Amino acid sequence: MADTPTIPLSDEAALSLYRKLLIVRRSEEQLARSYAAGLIHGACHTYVGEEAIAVGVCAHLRPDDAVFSTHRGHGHALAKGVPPSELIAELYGRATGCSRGRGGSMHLFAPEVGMMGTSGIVGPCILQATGAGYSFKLLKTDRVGVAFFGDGAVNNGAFHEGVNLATIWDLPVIFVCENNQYATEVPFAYSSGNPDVGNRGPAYGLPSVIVDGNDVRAVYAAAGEAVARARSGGGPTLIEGKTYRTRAHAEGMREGGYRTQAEIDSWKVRDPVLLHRQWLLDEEIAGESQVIAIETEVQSIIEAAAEFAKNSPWPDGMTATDHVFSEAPHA
Amino acid sequence: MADTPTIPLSDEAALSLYRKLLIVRRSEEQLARSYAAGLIHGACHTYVGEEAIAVGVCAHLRPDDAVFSTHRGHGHALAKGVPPSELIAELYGRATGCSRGRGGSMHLFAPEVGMMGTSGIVGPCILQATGAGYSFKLLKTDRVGVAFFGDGAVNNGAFHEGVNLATIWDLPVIFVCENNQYATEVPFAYSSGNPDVGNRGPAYGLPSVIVDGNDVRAVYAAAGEAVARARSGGGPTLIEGKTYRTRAHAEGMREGGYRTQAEIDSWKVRDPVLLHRQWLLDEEIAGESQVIAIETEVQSIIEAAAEFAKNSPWPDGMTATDHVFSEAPHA
Amino acid sequence: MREITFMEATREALAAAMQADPTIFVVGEGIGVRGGNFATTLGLYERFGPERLRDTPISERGFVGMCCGAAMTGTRPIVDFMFLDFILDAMGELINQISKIQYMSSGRLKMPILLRGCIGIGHAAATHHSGSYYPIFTHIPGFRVVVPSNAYDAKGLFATAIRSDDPVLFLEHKSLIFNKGPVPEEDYAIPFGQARIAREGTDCTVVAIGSMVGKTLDACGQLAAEGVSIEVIDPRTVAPLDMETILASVHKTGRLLVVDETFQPCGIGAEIAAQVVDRGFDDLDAPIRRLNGAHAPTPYSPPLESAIVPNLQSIAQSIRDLLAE
Amino acid sequence: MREITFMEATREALAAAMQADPTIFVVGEGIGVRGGNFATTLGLYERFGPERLRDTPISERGFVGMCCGAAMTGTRPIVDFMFLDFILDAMGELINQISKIQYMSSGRLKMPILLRGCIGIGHAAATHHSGSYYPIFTHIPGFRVVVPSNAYDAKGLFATAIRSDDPVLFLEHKSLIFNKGPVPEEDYAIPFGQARIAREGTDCTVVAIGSMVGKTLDACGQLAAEGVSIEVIDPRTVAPLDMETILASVHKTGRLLVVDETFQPCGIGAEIAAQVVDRGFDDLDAPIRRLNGAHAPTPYSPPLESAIVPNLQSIAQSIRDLLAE
Ligand SMILES: Cc1ncc(C[n+]2csc(CCOP(=O)(O)OP(=O)(O)O)c2C)c(N)n1
Ligand SMILES: Cc1ncc(C[n+]2csc(CCOP(=O)(O)OP(=O)(O)O)c2C)c(N)n1
Ligand SMILES: [Mg+2]
Ligand SMILES: [Mg+2]
Repeated sequence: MADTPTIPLSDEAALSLYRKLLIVRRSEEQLARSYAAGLIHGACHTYVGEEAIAVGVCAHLRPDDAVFSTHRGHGHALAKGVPPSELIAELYGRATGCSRGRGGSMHLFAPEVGMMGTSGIVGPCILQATGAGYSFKLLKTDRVGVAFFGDGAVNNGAFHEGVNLATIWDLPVIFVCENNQYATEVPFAYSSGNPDVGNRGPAYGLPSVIVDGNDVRAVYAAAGEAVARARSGGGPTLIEGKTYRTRAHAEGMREGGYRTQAEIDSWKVRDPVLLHRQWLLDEEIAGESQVIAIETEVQSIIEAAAEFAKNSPWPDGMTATDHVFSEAPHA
Repeated sequence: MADTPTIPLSDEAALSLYRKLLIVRRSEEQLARSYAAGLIHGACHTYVGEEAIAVGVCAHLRPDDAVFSTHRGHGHALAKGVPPSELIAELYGRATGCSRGRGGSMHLFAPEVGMMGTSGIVGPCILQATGAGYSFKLLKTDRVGVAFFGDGAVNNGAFHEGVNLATIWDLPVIFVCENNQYATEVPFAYSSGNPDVGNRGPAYGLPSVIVDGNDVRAVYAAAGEAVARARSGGGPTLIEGKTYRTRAHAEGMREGGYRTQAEIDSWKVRDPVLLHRQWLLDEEIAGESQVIAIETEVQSIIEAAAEFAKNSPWPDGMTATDHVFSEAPHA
Repeated sequence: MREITFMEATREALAAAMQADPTIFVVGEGIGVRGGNFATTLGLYERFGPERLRDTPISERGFVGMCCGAAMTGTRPIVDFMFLDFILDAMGELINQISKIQYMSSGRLKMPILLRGCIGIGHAAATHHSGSYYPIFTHIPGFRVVVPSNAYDAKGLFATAIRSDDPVLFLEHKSLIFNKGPVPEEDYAIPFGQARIAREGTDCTVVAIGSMVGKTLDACGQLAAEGVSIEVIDPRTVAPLDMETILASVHKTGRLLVVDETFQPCGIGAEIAAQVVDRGFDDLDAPIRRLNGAHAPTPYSPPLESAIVPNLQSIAQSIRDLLAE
Repeated sequence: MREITFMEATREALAAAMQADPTIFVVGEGIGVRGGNFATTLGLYERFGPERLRDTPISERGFVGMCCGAAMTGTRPIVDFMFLDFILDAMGELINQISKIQYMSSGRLKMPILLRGCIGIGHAAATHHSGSYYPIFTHIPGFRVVVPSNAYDAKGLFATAIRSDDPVLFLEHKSLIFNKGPVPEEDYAIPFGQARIAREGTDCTVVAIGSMVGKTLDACGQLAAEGVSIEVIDPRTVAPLDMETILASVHKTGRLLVVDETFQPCGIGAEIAAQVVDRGFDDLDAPIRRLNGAHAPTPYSPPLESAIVPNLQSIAQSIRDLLAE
């Protein structure tokens, strides 16, 4: 893996990363329990094991930056500022969900915090983030667009076309590939003739980097550089975070024998939340009690969020066809 | 440009290349005159200046190898063995054309000689050649699939997906990019963040090479290696031929100021037909009279072909909807 | 007769065809070792190996275009889309290439490609996993489009599909694929373009597509108690469409309703209505009605999702309304 | 009034809008310096520069998806496809994203994107440069679909299109774009969903789409000599479709023919016929007829090409046949 760039990380920021990591982790654990309890109606793709990437990248983003994501988008939404209550309510199908119940796990919209949407189709987020970059450049702002996508998207034409467009037009876009090594059960090593993503910059003419996606500080550093470059007119960056999902592709799915328990266990040892916790303690950024205080706080936020979701109203079937258009045709 | 691989070229083969180059050149010149005379009804994209690529590659192909091409496909069809008479008749819209008048310049089909089709849409030929490779591998033959495409196709998702699929499955496919530096009027240097194509092999994991596309021997050598590799189970190759089209994008089109006369002239000096002719003479592979004999022979072939086309019958309007399906629905 | 599921029925037909013809291969995501997200290929990898059950990257356009080239060169590809929604990234290859190659080559090339995928609204799959899109493939020339409603038909239509030299879309509704029904063990083929009269009746003709056949039959059961006799027609293939059977039924009943889950404008119901008001005008005793899913994307939440799909109640009510005309 | 071409009329509307609103930009191949293959943007690069007239690589899916993201984030993209055929590589972005974003975001995001391209059969353009495909976008929820028949309408409809916060397809038939007609210099907007009665008549209603309007009017001129009075309706937009005007006309004439160049099955004529046999059943004195282009790819050679498109003779004959019913 490439050198970790050095970007200063204050103690406060380091703690805030931990809090965000926990928000994502505890939300996912809650959703997994809710799924098992039958409270979630469709699919549920958790982000457990990959939290450092969303958290490390979004730490550099403002609410007016635009994030686009994919089917595994809970972590991106939370890291970008969607309250856990709205995420959980969405998966419960409630009117208070971030997509008002229209979306579920794969269609999370919260434009008010710059979460511009997740997609059940692999690929489009790469293009849409490029488009946000186009807007932000044309509007002469320093906002940036960010696409999060899996290794599976890399073999898709959307990757090729989007990365090229952003590069030739110098757009403020960060392409973040979360290489968890599998697209459902198909290994990246099988589906791509090139095992890396972050080495593809030269093929397109943009900076690219490979980072340890389970090390939130490494992600934070790489993303900090990329976001700074994009904000200052330096164009796009491609970041590959090597990581692993430690739960099933989607809740309720059989593992199917495509990966070994030993492989899963080896990655659990490198759990991004525990790694960062240990680092905070080792470096004496925080003491045990301070860390526990964060954990307790987050625990109660998630419990309240789940409670909120459960008590939220269902959407009204009469509204099912609202908002197909923004205007009546004769307007 | 990379080293020219060394593949033996017999005198006979060298002369045959010249004859083929001339067949393509004279056919194109005939078509340009026919266009001006109003005998061609739709578009007409000539290959003048790029002949060495089709000729150098197809010299290694058998009739049962499969070629797929694009809107600028006359040269590929001729080099693969479509008689000039059938090409010209096709552009004249006659029933004797290789596509029976259904196709015109952009839709040339002659499966009997392995010309599996040209396409008015940029991109698909890359995927279809990959599919031919899939068939040939599954059927355990040593046949190969070849895609010819322009630099414009390289920024398209079809390139990315097709090259990757052929690579991961080790398919017998040759991807031949004819980089004439423009997609209509949009320069490749503008539309791609990476000015080369033949350096992209490592991004995908297949061998790739850049050759002088105006030097038929260089193309012949590179293609010979690639075809041999493919036939023997060694998988695909990406070849970029640097070249230039010296006529307009399509007959009748204004140049539009996107390229200078000086640039065009500089490439005319490197005319692939003249370069090869000079080499034959310089190396004393043939004398002037032998070369002129070939030129005279080709000239009469093309004249006869144009005559044949002009005297050919029109297709019958009653057949306009035949062959949408291979079978009646109740079959 | 033994009962097996719709999906088992197609798998039986697929396995038999692959056994008989070594040029058939399947591509798709997770159709190899895993046996398909919907078990479409379960157990076949072990029998036929990785070249014939080929896991793919997420390159829908790429592998559809690849299969086009394969079909032109002597093999018989099957594309397993998992969810049909993913076909949209390959529309250029389908509409500009696959549907046109036979025509453009004046019949010198064949296009034996089978494209299959799970369709339809249900299970809170939301808008990227609920599409059907068969009216589009009916509109475009060059496709055969199969929408089976039960396990028996699925096996017989699959057998025809896999032998066809034309491109075929074989579409499997998510609410049907795990339904069981009687299916013979031996091989049989149901021709395209032959509707099935799912219920005979005299007061009104209802044409129902795919998943709507069962719901319509249920509604008719309810209406029978009200003394109403409905004829239910299951076209089985929407391209070709067996208009003769529909016209004959309307000739008898004088009334027509078309029930289809997919969008109404320029849909299958529109086509059927247009043909009946042309060729069966004198037989009509009442307006032709259509009952469709809402003209909107598919929402996730159950109360929203169920609000946009025809159900037993709305079908029964539409029939009552039509009979009152 | 001065006469300008259809294309000049849209360019006038485009230039005025770009002048007034700096968030509008155009992407496409050769729409910068060159001013567009069909002169759609001629002269605008000089006025508005490369960021607002952006030449693209041949990445249709890429730049359509990019424009989706742009439309969500404060700008108003226009995609100039040159030939509409190239849109097919972007169908996933259109059908799964662009048409659904407003809905999925519960109206919190807008989708002000205008997609334009040259359509239609003619000039021996052959099968990859002759597509129209508007029935597909009419079928799918979330699109406005504009098919102008003349220069005046083109300018006014373009003005509405460019102000719309919904995705709009603006489709320009290759046989119309260089036709001249009277066009006011000032800005004006024609609302979507308002048909134009192109000719008044009493014996029969003919709805004609796009390029078929002129041919139908010519046919009616010929038929007038036979003493036949035809009402010709130009819907101008096929989504939304102004059914009220069509129904009112059929109420008067009792007869309906729909003439459309695009494919018949599940096409615009099917939709109109289905709505009329539902809502205007009692007004109908005869079967509803459709006259369409052949259900086949578009061949190149002139005698083949002309055989597959409705023309003055076939339109006139269809009207005579319908009047004889
Ligand atoms: C275009 C498309 N094809 C197929 C799918 C089905 N699908 C959903 S998730 C997935 C795997 C995605 O893998 P990756 O991009 O690596 O993301 P991960 O799930 O590993 O986070 C697939 C194939 C899809 N959603 N979209
Ligand atoms: C998908 C698609 N988009 C646009 C076009 C229009 N078009 C025809 S040729 C061409 C340029 C092609 O450039 P290149 O691939 O470099 O081939 P060249 O013409 O230079 O041989 C374009 C844009 C097309 N045919 N297909
Ligand atoms: Mg993955
Ligand atoms: Mg070029």
